[in-house]
Amino acid sequence: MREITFVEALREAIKEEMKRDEKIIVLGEDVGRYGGVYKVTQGLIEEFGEQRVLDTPISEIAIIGAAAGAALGGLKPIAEIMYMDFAMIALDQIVTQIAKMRFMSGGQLKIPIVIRTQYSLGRAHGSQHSQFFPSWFVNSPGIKVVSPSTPYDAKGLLKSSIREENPVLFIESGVLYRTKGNVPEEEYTIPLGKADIKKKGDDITIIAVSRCLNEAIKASNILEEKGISAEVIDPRTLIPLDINTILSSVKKTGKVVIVADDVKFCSITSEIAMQIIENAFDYLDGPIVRITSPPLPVPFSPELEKMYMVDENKIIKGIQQNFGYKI
Amino acid sequence: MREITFVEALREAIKEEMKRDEKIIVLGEDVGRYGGVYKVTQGLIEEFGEQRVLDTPISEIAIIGAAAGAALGGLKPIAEIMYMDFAMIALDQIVTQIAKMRFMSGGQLKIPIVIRTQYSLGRAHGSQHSQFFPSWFVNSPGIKVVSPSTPYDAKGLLKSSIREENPVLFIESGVLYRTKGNVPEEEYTIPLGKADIKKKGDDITIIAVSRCLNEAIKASNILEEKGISAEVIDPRTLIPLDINTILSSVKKTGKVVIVADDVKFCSITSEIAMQIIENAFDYLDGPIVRITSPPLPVPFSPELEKMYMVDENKIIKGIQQNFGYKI
Amino acid sequence: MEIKNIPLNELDVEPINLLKKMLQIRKFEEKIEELFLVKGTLIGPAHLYLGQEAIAVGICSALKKDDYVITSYRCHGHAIAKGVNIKKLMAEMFGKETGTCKGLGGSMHAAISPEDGLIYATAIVGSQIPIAAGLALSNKYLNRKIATVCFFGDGAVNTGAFHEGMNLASLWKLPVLYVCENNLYAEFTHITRSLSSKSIAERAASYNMKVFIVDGNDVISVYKVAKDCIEKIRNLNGPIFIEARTYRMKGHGVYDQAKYRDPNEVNEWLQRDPIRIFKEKLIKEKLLDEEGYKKLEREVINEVEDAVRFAEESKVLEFNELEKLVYFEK
Amino acid sequence: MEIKNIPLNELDVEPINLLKKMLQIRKFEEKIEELFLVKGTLIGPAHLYLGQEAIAVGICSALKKDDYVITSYRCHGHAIAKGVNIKKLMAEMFGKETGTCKGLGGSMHAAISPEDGLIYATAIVGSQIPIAAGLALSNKYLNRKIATVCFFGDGAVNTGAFHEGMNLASLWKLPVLYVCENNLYAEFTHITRSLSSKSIAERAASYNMKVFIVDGNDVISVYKVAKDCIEKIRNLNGPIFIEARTYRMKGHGVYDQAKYRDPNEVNEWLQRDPIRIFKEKLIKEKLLDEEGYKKLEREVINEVEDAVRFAEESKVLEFNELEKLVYFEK
Ligand SMILES: Cc1ncc(C[n+]2csc(CCOP(=O)(O)OP(=O)(O)O)c2C)c(N)n1
Ligand SMILES: Cc1ncc(C[n+]2csc(CCOP(=O)(O)OP(=O)(O)O)c2C)c(N)n1
Ligand SMILES: [Mg+2]
Ligand SMILES: [Mg+2]
Repeated sequence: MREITFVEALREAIKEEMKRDEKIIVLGEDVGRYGGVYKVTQGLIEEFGEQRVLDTPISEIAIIGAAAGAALGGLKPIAEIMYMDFAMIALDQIVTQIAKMRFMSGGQLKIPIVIRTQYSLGRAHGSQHSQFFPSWFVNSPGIKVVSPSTPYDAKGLLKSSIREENPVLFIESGVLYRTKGNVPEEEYTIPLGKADIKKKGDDITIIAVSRCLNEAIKASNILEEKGISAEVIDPRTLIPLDINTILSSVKKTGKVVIVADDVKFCSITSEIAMQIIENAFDYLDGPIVRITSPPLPVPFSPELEKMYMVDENKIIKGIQQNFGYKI
Repeated sequence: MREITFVEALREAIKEEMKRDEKIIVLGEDVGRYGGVYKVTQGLIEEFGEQRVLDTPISEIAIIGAAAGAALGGLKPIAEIMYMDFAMIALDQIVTQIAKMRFMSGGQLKIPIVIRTQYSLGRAHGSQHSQFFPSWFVNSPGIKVVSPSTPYDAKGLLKSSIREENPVLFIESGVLYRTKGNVPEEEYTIPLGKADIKKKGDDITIIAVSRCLNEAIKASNILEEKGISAEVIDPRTLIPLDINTILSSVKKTGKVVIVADDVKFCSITSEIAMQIIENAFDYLDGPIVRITSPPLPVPFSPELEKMYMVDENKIIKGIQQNFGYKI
Repeated sequence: MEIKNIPLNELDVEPINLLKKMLQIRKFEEKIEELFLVKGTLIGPAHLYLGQEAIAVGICSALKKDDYVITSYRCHGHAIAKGVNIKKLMAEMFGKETGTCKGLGGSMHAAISPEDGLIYATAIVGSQIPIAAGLALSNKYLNRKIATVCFFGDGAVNTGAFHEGMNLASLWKLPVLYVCENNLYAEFTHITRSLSSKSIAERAASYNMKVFIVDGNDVISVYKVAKDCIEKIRNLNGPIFIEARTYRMKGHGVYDQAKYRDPNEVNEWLQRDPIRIFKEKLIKEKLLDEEGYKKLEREVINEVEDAVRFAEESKVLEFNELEKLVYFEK
Repeated sequence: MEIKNIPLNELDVEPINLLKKMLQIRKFEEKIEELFLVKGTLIGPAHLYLGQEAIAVGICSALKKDDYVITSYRCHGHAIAKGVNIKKLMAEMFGKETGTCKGLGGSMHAAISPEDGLIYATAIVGSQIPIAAGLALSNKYLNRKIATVCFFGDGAVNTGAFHEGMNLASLWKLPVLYVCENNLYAEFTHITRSLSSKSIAERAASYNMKVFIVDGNDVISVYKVAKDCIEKIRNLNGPIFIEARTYRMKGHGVYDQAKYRDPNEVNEWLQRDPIRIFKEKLIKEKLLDEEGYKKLEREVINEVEDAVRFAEESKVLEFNELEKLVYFEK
């Protein structure tokens, strides 16, 4: 199968969908003429014109607000928020408006919006350009949350997100943009709400989100050498969360590590862990281990940032807790 | 001891501190001439003047931004965000600026700010005026988070928050404003980071946040009649979280219910639960039960809102899981 | 753009219908006030439109049914003016399943009724302004001759959302009519203590858009300006801004006694009750007599009473229906 | 306010010092560019100040050491102009513990150094604007004759934070000088595609504050306007706004080749290099000769080389020191 980058996969998804459905528009800062700071939207304006690919001022509130209005008016906007950090500027629009519109209108409104964004942890961008906080959005009923880790998933999930009739926050990882992966030429979609078992195993379940999936795979390879067979699961969508796939694995292995880039306190790992406790307590033969970012803002210094981040070694070290011996 | 309302307790705290320290200013929408929509700041402008009590336009970004600047310039601002929902408008300022300033300046900056806000769940305010989302802030290192449930705690904790040299988000519950409680005439403070055991017990630990504390007390009274002795703990501050007080209780009772008004998914209950799991797994003799709001925006209809909310009956019902029989 | 002074009987709308709409709002709001303050039936926040009726009626009478209206929490007037069923509106205040929003929105969101062109009503000050730009974008993109009207108050002008929305609407030449109802107060704060600009109109003009100032207590003036603006808006050629100057007869919310206002200011404005002014004009021009007015009033009062009965008799939605309303399911 | 045309030798500042400061910035930035693009030593985002030197130097030369400066990620120029130690600044680019921010801030926050009056530098466009209002509020409240200068770009003008901050500063008459460095581009977007207003100056004036437009490539013009404004600001009587018109010599960030710009536009502006212009003026007025310039240049280059060495030789902070820097502990 052909290999393409994460960015190319995203771009293909958008292009294919835009061809399929004239109601789709793209808006955001420098998404048009420049093609997006990370080139995800490159070529779109040439192909679909300025009517459908709109460069906005530096106005995150207006980007999301306009997307909301366009959706209420029957369009299907894909809005880009350049860095996840900037989503905070538009949080009223995302959480208090968009996510609640349908409910508080008694089901009258439909808000098909995709908000694409990326977090830059791992690229020496410092405290204000590296934040990853999916837990805030999953804590806000009314919006779905997607966080792919491979080009294949990115394409299939983005296509499904665009076809959704509900708001979707689509979180990309900047450091994954240039990673490559197999993506078929033929059209496909991946439904939201289906976790993926990236690697089969029997001794321990590793659940890893977004960028951390690759770290989990690396860790599982090391474990394999030591005779420990890890099952690696990517939830892929956080809302809806496919807890069943996770539970089946946990019931088999009895051991769990959850890995994600957010700060531990009230992170996505807290919730996944608790759902496991609530539904498979009796199957656990050790405490659930969470590997996350430490309780600090992200330091700029590339060396310190590296120490800050989750990696395979931290995962391995975490797992030792679970096995009770040095691996 | 004399009884005063929650609002009066807050007001006293602000007044006493303003008298003590000229660097304290208060700013927010209608906090001055009108005395605050919920009257917390009533009388301040008369006592301290327009220089120290500032009415702002409807500009949440500017309220927090100006508070940040004033703090950097050596003042100690107390900023009011009228409803917690509106904090989202200023989240960039709260989380990406204020909470990170000290860290990313390498420790050069000091940002003594108190952001007071309240959530109105329980007053038929609908989806956009009832949100409670402490988990977002505890997920953001650099800001402390306080959530008192009694007038006594409100006063003592607010005074400590004002004396803090760090940013503090001080979350009040609107439905508690008119509740009364004992508050001594003499000056006192309550340190941040100390949970309070509101009621001693042996059979089960109930941890309850803000408004839910009262519901937990009611539930514990019902349990008492049935011969079950519940220990009720109010964490009071969420960052720093006094997990030790909680763990000691859990180690004694072996059973835990955590109660809070936020939506369950990645809520404060997820994290408290996980910290218990991580630190006292072996002491638990049943799954931890979480009683929270359901995964819905808040409905306006007063009847539906009542069903939406945590109450003593839901707590009792939840506890049955833990005991495995109908109470 | 000059607004011509057309005689009443040459208007393309029945003056009596304008009066009736205004009366509907007036009586509806007075009933709401009673239900809150006297009967105690209703609870939660409610922001009355008393005194501002000429704006909603003047503007919405220039709209077609499928034109878009987006507004704030102070939305009952816009809903009625745009033609929502009063029973549904009342039921929403009661939180009943027969309400516009099945009782999930309440007063602050009661004006959501897309079948009436009432697209959205928000409780977050200013948040509708960029959303309105997006609605207009959809109309422009789809080449629909639909006008979007966005209502908001003087206080909203100070929000970041206002700024970003206005800039975008102007930059992209979006077909939206922004109507700022300047009632001089944002909650309890007079505009002079919140707005740095000399006027709202001047602030709006700085976004390089056409701006009109209109007497918001004169329904005919409002209607005429609106008519002209809407025509232009339908040609999809950029936003227009109207500052309609008016006054709240009552407090900010239904419980507010509004004692912070200067009694002279209040009295002066009460003299300018938009309904009385218009009624007297119609009587003077012999398009109405006292008896006709009384009859109209009774009619409207009955309508409101019916609505209350309807609301009272309606049921509250089943709680387990709620989970189906969070996400759209195919 | 009229800016008088004082002859160079009657200025209250040494013209040669202005030139030197500009050169320091120029050489610092050229070195940074080299370290990123040629040597590959540095990574992460960096936004060069090349071409805008006259603004930082003109403004900051009118400031005292304890006056406040708050700025954005494009902050190296402001830091140098305000007098930060170049070694510390360079070390910050390298992420070393000897950096202004101990290496935790990096390029985008390197201009945080309160001991030099450099209060804050933010990477979120526009967010410094309301914070600047707060700084000014503290000075006004404490009756300190300290001026606050807030730098930002043309793109920042479209943010909600700009609007809310400007309104508050004007309403409360806060002593802050807002300096918009209009370099015509926000990232890759020309100002005409993002600003609806006729000009930034006009937008600013709508907040009812004094506004000056100045040639941002002429250090003397900038200095003179700044001097007058700062004097006024110290009297604590309300904000002033300067739109300084300039151009980025290079791309938005250090990796950006800036191919989206019209070559004619680029050439035209390169003719107006603020350093060359000023150097020629000084030579013409016989305050400098070619040799003197060469000497100055060498001096500055050596200083920068020293700074690189210092940075290279410095250590990275210990990771376990980080947790102590999140909260202030008594
Ligand atoms: C962003 C935000 N801040 C504060 C509030 C609280 N609040 C509700 S209405 C209001 C005043 C709005 O005044 P204005 O825009 O003039 O509209 P009016 O109520 O006069 O119609 C305020 C401050 C809010 N709902 N949203
Ligand atoms: C709120 C926000 N949105 C987007 C960005 C990404 N971004 C960084 S710099 C920039 C352009 C800013 O342009 P301008 O204000 O003109 O300043 P300049 O870079 O020209 O100095 C953008 C869009 C950001 N940092 N913050
Ligand atoms: Mg108003
Ligand atoms: Mg620029």
